[in-house]
Amino acid sequence: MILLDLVLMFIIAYTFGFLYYGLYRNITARFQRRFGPPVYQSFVDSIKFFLKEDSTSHGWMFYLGPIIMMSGAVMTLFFIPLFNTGESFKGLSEYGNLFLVLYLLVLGPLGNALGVGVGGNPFGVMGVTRGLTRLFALEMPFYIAVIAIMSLSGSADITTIATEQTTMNAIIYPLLFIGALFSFIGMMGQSPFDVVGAPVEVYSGPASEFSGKFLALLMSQSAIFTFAKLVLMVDLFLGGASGFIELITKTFILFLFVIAFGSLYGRFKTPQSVDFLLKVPTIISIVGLILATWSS
Amino acid sequence: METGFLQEQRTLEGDLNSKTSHKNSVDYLMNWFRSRSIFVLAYGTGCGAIEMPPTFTSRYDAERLGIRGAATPRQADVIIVSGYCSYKTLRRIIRTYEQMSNPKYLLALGSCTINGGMYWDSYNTIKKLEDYLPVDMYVSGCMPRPESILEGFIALQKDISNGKASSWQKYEDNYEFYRKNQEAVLGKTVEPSYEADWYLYDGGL
Amino acid sequence: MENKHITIFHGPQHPGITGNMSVELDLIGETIQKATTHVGYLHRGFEKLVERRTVIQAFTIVCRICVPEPDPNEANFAMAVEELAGLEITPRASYIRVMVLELSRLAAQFLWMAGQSGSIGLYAVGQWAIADRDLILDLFEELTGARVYHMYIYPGGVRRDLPEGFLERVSKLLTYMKKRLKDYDDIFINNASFKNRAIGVGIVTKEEAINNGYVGQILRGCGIKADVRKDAPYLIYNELEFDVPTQTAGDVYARALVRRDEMDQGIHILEQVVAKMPEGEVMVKMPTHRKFKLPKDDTWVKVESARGEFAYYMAGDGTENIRRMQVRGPSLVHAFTLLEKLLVGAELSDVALIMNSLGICPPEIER
Amino acid sequence: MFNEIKNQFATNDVIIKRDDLYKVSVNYERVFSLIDFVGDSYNYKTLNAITCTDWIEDNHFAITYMLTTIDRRSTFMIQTMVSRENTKIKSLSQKFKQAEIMERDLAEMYGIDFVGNKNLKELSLENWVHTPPLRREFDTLEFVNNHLTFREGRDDNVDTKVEAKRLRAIKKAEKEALKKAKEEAEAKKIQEENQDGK
Repeated sequence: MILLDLVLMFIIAYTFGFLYYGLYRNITARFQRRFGPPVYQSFVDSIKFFLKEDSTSHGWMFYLGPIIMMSGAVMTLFFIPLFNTGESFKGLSEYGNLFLVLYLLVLGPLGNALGVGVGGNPFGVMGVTRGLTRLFALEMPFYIAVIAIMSLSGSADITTIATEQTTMNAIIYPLLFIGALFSFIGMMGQSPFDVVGAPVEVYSGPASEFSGKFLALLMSQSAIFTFAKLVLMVDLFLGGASGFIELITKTFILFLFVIAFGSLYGRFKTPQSVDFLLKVPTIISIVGLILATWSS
Repeated sequence: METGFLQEQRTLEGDLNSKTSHKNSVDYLMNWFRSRSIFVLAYGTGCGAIEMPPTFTSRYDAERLGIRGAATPRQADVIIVSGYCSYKTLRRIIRTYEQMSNPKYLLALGSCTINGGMYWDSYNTIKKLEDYLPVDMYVSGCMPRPESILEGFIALQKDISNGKASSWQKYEDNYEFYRKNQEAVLGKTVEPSYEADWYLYDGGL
Repeated sequence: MENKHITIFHGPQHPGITGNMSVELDLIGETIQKATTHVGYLHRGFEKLVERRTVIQAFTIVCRICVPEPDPNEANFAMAVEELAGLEITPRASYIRVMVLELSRLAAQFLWMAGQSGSIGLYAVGQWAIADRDLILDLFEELTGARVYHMYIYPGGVRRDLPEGFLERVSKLLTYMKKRLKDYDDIFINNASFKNRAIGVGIVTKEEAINNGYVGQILRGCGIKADVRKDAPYLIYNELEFDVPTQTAGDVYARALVRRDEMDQGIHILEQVVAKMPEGEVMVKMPTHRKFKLPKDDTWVKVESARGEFAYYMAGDGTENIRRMQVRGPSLVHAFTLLEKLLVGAELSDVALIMNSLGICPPEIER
Repeated sequence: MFNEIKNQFATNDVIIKRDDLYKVSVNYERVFSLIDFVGDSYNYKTLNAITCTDWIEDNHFAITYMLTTIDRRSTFMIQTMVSRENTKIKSLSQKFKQAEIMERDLAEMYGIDFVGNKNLKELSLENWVHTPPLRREFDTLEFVNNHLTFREGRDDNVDTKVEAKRLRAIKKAEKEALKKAKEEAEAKKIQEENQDGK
């Protein structure tokens, strides 16, 4: 039974991940005053890359990178329950708690670092260095906010946290939500924190050397990971979802917000974004933490 | 009946869908996916590059046909040789072309790639691109308008979905021929002289 | 230690490079230790080609020297030929030339805006700016028959008269542009993230700018009021009223502000030109329009392009051919002396920002 | 100013080309002191360009330095003639930083050696082994014909004047042939008529 659940979760995440990416491209296109690609375009792109031949080889370590990333994304997805009520689509969430998910969130970038390092592309290595530098700063406000939520709800279980919100955490603890949202924008690779794959600086960053099937794997990975992260944010701050429509609505609204923010701002430099993340959102998160503990 | 912009979009898409011949449905599907997703390498090799920004941005918006830019040769499907090639650029184009993964296509813009164009008596530009690299589609003009670049793309996409665009195969099969021509103008050092061996310093990473 | 250093080629195939050129960067981490510019990827040997062409044959190829903004080349070429051949153009031709030059400057500024905003990842501005530039190209197409290479400013005047109702369409476009530029201010020039990146980056000092022969926005960005249109007026610029915007900081942001103000000034000039456009012939009466014999003499003419002073040296030798034509584009010194200096100590993420702000355009460096 | 220059630098060749452009021709030995002189006394402090013209029939290069005042209102062209063979010129790169790149360009295109310029490597060309391209004796069309292949059907690789003459000759010949044929036909006709008449 659980196997069927997992397969279905994978399919849902895959479909909606790509759908969201397609919508992302379409919405930014409209913002940029143009027609934009069809909604299924991202999916077509990834399939096309699966159909390409691989002519380069940098040893098995190189190929391991995308695979570790993919498994990191899929594992993250499996440990996050899609709905907070009912029995289905819980995945493996009863076997692991929020701590495990937080660990899995960093597994992907680390795995990628291994592969890219072997590839020998200087821009790839630079992208990974940027990514890891930024990762540290991103985690800070996010961890503070998440740990605060955890201690306030008195549980590390995601389902419990999601169910126990009578009013959304985002409304009761707005500062924690804002702090976490800043790092979430970074996690989604949006401006102004999109230093990792900045094309005018480091080509496409870690993905510079990957082609064909491995690039396709990276694309699918990012689609699934995006969906998983959106669900996690909804579970933690927006009261989870009891049905399919609620889930889609909430994740999509969150996604739209991230896009809109990204379209309006230019890119920071790596030190600037680390500085910013360690100052503004971290302080917001800490203040939020203090206020929350004080008021409860 | 749709009018204005949407009508143009439908016409272009209809153009893409028309007349496909294929051996079997797997082949058909593969070619369909390949033709609907075109990643273009961001390398402006000559003056035709000035009409590429309009093609890819708001007004002409090539992305609606699945054509978008890619930053690195590893991820690109199409390299655009936009205009005349000086020897120095030709070296880089050859290097870049060989870095791309199959199947890859080459779109040549402007009359300079076809027969030398304005610079037919210039000592530093080649006159006929197809001697040095296999060309899938030529777009003539000096420089071609964004509309004609889009038309060229659609013709290329049609070729891809019919399985006709196979220049990379041609390049592999006739490598000796191309190499000979390249060496004839560029000398024995066809590839540019720099090597990315920085990571080998002090025993590597 | 050896392995701290990385030498990479930034370009020619790189999205962050302004055109087909490359910068060899010596990096420690992401900080640049040494930068070397490499050009020549676009070398066609124009200066050789014009030697074996007649004046009018050469006229058709000079506009290809600078791709984003071909008209200053045509104007320079025409002015040099007219000076050597002793021609005086009609007032209407003068006005039309100014209009074409200013429109092309405006188009080039939009192209710069797209590049500069793309260099910090503000892609929406780039998309808008290039689409708005296209509206100017539409006007060019109507006037000259071509979008990019116009071949319109003919030695002796302009190639043909304005189409009917053209001036109304120009002023309609100007009204639209004025409205539209406010949007760009909101999302780009006054955007906090652009200020964050641009202020204090790529600073040029006043003394250096004078000594090393920099031109255009680099001079004006550090407080020197230098503009060929004011200093050595050509065509009818001394009859027009306009301002030379300057800033004092000398950094990327100052240059952006100067360019932004220049767009306003350009619109102001165009409005005057549209209002004052005289009637009359557009071409000097010549026995034949296809044969010029240049005397054995030389001259040096310059025009203010969107990126600064654009100058031509031209020498005739008494035949129908040009003996020597030297192109001195604004980027020549900027791409080497200035860029190599500004990049030292900067970070990899600043390369595109600085290059776009200097407006480096490789085809005019190597011709 | 011009009198001063005429006296000090032994030249009579001072021309006012426009009200913002002056040109003076001096001997090679006096060029650099003249550049210093106009820079110090008359504010021509910015080197704008260096250019070279190949006068192959007189067997010399004309090197021209463009100097601009600080307010950029007037330009001074200082021209000097140097020999075409094994040209060696003192570099200005110590005085003007921008001269380095301008001299590098000329060195590549004309094969001139600028003594004192440390950075005279290739600029635009790569692995170029032939005559420096901007020298007059380098014929670009001949080079192209020897090194590159043209697409068939492109026939503008010919001298336009000769080609026009040839085409005109062909046209003329055709016309004459036509005329001749007509005349012959008429003559024949007349002959036939005459014969018929007989």
